[in-house]
Amino acid sequence: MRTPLRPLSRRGLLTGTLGSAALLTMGGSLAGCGTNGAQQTEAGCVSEDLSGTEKKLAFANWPQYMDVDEKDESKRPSLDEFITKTGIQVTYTEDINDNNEFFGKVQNQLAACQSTDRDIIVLTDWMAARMIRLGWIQKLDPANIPNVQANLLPSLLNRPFDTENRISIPWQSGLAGLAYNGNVTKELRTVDELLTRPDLKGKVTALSEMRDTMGLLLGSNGHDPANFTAAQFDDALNKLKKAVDSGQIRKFTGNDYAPDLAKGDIAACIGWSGDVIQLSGEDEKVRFVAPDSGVMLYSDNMMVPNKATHKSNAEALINYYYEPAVAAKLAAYVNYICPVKGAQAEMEKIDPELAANPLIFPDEALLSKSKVFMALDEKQEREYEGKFQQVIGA
Amino acid sequence: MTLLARTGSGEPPPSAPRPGRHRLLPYLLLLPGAAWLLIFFGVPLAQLAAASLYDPSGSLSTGYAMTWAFGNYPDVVQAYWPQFLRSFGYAGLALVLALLLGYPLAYAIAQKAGRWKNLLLVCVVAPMFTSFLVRTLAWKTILSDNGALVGLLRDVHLLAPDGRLLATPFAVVLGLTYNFLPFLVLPLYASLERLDPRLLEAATDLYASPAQAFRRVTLPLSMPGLVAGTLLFFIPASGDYINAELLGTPNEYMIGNVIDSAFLVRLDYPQGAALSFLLMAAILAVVFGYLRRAGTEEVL
Amino acid sequence: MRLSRWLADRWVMIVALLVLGYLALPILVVAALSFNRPSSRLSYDFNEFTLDNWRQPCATSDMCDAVVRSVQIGFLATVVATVLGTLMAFALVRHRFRGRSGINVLIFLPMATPELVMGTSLLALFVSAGVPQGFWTILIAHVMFCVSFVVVTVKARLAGMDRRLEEAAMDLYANEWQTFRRITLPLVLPGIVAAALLAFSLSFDDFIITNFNAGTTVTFPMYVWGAAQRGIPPQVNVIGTAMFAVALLLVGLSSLRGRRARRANLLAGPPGHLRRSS
Amino acid sequence: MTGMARETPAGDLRLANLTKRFGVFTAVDDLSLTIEQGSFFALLGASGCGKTTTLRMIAGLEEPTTGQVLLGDRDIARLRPYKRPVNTVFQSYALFPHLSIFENVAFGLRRRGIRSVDDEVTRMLSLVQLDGYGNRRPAQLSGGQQQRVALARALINRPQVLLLDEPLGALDLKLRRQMQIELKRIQIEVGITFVHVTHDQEEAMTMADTVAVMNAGRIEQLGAPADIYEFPATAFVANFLGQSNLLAGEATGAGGGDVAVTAHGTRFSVPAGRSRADHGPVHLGVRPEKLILVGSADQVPQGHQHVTGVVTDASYVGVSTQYLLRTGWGTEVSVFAANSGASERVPVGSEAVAYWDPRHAFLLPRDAADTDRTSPVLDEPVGAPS
Repeated sequence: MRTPLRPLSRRGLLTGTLGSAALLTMGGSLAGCGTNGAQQTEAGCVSEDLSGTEKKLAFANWPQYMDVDEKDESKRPSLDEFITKTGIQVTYTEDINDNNEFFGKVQNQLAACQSTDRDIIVLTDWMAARMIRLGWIQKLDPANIPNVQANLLPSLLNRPFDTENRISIPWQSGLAGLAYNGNVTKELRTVDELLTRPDLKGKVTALSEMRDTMGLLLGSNGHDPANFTAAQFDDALNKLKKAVDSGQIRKFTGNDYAPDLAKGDIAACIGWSGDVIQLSGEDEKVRFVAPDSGVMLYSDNMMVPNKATHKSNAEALINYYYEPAVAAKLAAYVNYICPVKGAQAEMEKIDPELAANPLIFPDEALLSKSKVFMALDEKQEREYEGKFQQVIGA
Repeated sequence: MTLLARTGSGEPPPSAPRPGRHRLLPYLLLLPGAAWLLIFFGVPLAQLAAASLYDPSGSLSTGYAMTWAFGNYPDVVQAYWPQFLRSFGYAGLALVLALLLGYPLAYAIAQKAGRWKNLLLVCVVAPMFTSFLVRTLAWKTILSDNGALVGLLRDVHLLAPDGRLLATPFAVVLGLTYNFLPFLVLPLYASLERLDPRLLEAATDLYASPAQAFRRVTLPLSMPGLVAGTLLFFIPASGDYINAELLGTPNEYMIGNVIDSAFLVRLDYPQGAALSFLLMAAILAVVFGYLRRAGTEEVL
Repeated sequence: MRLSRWLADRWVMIVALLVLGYLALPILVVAALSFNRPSSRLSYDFNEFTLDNWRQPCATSDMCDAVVRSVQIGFLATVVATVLGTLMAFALVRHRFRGRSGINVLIFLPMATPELVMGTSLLALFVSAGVPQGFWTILIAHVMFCVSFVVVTVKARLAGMDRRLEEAAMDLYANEWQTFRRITLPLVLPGIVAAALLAFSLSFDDFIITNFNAGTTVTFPMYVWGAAQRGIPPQVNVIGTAMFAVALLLVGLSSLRGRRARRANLLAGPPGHLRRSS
Repeated sequence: MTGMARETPAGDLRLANLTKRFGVFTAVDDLSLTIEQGSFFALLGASGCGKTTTLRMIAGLEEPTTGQVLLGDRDIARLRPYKRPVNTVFQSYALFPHLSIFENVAFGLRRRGIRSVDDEVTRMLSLVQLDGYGNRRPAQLSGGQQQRVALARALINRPQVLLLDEPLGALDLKLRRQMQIELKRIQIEVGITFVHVTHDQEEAMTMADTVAVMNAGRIEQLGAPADIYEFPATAFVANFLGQSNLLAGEATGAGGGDVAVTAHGTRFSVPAGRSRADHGPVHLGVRPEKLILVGSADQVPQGHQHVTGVVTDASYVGVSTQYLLRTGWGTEVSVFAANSGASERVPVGSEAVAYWDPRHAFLLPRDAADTDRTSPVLDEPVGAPS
């Protein structure tokens, strides 16, 4: 064997590693003073609004969360109409796949009071609450969003993290409840059934969103997800842990449970109403269940982050999507709960069947069952999230 | 030995670099690449090293103070040793599988394929051009509970009627094996290709059975490729989390999943950083130990 | 008896073909699904044969933009990483110098570092330096993680090269530059091409590091990841299949073209080989 | 290519106090020699003796630790290889695998900026009898053909010195002979200085005008092949170049034109002109083919000297029969008897006497610890008449 050189020998690796360790220590000592807090204040991080001169808007949203033309999937009718109407050029990107992941992407900029290059971002309640708490979100001018003030569903008004309804405006809402595939299992009514029924063993998934999964479990224990104690949380968590350890729960998922549910690889799950409605459209044996112990109501909210330079343009868009006719058009495509009053009437004109669907326009009975998860402060969030993550395996 | 080789007429030595003339040249050649790695890999890593010693009670909104909290390390070991063990266990298991599959493949391509050699080699490389995610999602389809494969296995009673492949340790190990197999095969192939088949004939001539010929001749001669391939397989496999996430259940989660969650979900940066460094240290330790056992000085 | 003899002679080849089948299986599924008209957005089951996806691969908004962007980034990252990595490989194989083991570790470590760690820590660097994320930060990151693999691949080829050929060239009145241009480069080229292919596939396929440093830019793997959350459009399978076919074609062509050269290269040592990690 | 007067002969190649060290190892030790312009010079030695290193220093592929390489009056020791009017035929040929035969041969001309190379290359290919092979690749040629390409590639540049580094080593016997003759022919035709490095003594003797035998970085002996063979300077040379029977003895002084030697209790004498020592420990050397085997001491002619022993081995090798004769003191002496039909074959086990003419013997100084040396019978009797 000819070895004309020793590219990297064991000894070389060792000395090199020690050398690099020394280098790292040096580099580390440069960063040795720690980091500053990420907290921003309105006074400390002032954003400029260039909407007057720039007819532009960067809108970051989740995939498939915007209506598209059935014939030409590159067209987005409601958004195109806004562009035509206002002359504001909208750059629409579908780059939010996960609240945590997106937070990871933008947190460094926002903590340093730098631009994220996005004027509107759409995030779920708890993440919205966290960002608002950190002072990373701009306040909107109520005068510029009259439709919101007029048409926002009453159950979504004055939520604890945005008491004035001028920081985070719901884009779509949804319910987290139970779902099952009637082709492979019999009817499912309660959370306890999901977690214990032997025929479902290994065919159950739950959501990796702590608030949705834990909210349903708290409810099933008779506790209020909107107001619970640490002990109650631990109770619910123990229940979950048992189901994980016994192999009842196969997986914790994001949206990716939907294809598996449709196929029957999983028989039942904790899932979101919007997905399940879509699946029901294909196969009516796939059903969404709102257990009597309660369902979790959540919203994905439009927000204008700090240093976004087109706040007025953003307000124009938000206001536009709170026109009932526009909201109906959007809801007809995405099938989540429409947060806009009066959209149901508009929907009658588009698709009466959808207008009658309580999972898009929930009735009083369903709304009375729905809960919003308790607002957590940073310490609680970290504690509960840490415990939850430990149970779900990471 | 090397001195003899230098002057032996059989093996003219490479000409020694001329002192003076080229003293600066290697540094000039290295400069752009090394600077790139130092700035965009070394510096961030140094910052991360610092972060692993931050006060664990800090938080995002208040910031983290540097308290040289070496205790972060034992803390994460205590909390996550099962995932560490699992990572190396699965990666090791996948490695064994990959060796069983990859060695014959590399050997066949190198020694038996004749004019089909290039085509077969392309077949090993080409899957890497299709997105990692697309391929792993395809495995989900293949292993699905209602898929043909599971149906077949149930019919021949290799699986219980309610047995499954997806969301089991089997699926995770299979996914790891699949995704990193080319990294093992390619260096191994390069080594085996240089193997002179006459050596095997000589061995059989000297009363070695095929198995002995393999053990005494083929295996030792393919050692450099085997070592390189093993490392290139094992290192990324033990840090992987996508396979566990897509093909496993929480009970199969590996240390990569924990790091992922520490950084993205729990926002516990000191822990995340400490875990990352432990993982790297563990990998380096495994590499050292392995090299010692393999008795080779060459790494890559 | 005869069968067992036949098996004994060919079992290695048979096992190899089975393993190749294992490697190809998911690609076959992807290819099949690219001809599928799914029953719904959320279903991956084969429903109905159609050519629509191939006729209109870009029907899904943004996907093709993402593919084009990924190809651009892949191309640029490949060029830069290949140049930097090749230079480093030359320095490491051809020169003795102080600090060698440090450089080796600098090259080795990125391959041993979890991608997530590289992604987050690099992002922190960009942010603290005030660099806006996007196309260029992705490019920087891709070059960073590709360089090591280029170095390793080119090094293998270079180490296997017969130095006497270069001496012969020098003996025949070629100065250093001419020797490099006429002898060294053509002989190392297969290794460099292999490294470039590897770099491209690494760059094109990267999701984790890219995701952190992308800003609002979306690459193809990011698109797939996002789409996977809400139902993958069948066109994704078209792109996956097409990439596979292109790779097959590209490598096939180059091996056809290189067949003559490869025969000639027998004297020059073993062909370069690929090494990769993700 | 400034300063390279290729057409005018530069003069003799002189190595002056050339030394090359690799770390603590000295490969070439204070070597000085002169190679006449236009001569065929062979550097002979075993593997590792420093001959290749010497060649590489002349070519410019290795820089001397100290010393000079002079071509005429010019010291070229520190010139880059491509600035020297010196070309090399490498042991491995080092043909460029990615270039055609034509381009391989044209390589040097092109590097020197010569545009029209076609005629020259064609002429050169025909000189080495490879007409029509221009479009092939090196790997498509046989070993002998590759060797000739390597030769053509170097010769086409009309170097002042052509270095040959064991160029025939890889060839089979027949081809080697053929190439030896061809090389010699070409050398006479082009008239440039050839420096040939080899470990094959026969090759060196067949081809070279002058042979230098190298050992451990030094030259042991230098001269015309016949001179060296007939009267080696050291025991090493005596055994490296052909075979010798060396009997350990004590020289007891010169007298009457002869040196008297006592070995194993027997007195011998060697002409003073063939003695390199006349006192102290010596080796008395006789080449096996100079020994004649007879049945008894009576048959030893007047004025010849002899040893007695038992034949332990007889190998018939065609042109000759090689005997081993175990002497009374246990040493085996090698004897080659030409199969001319003039003498009868001696059976193994019989007693016999080997005699020689003292004028064919030679006397070499010996380390006191050294004992008898007899080369083993080789498969290929080098030095035997063929």
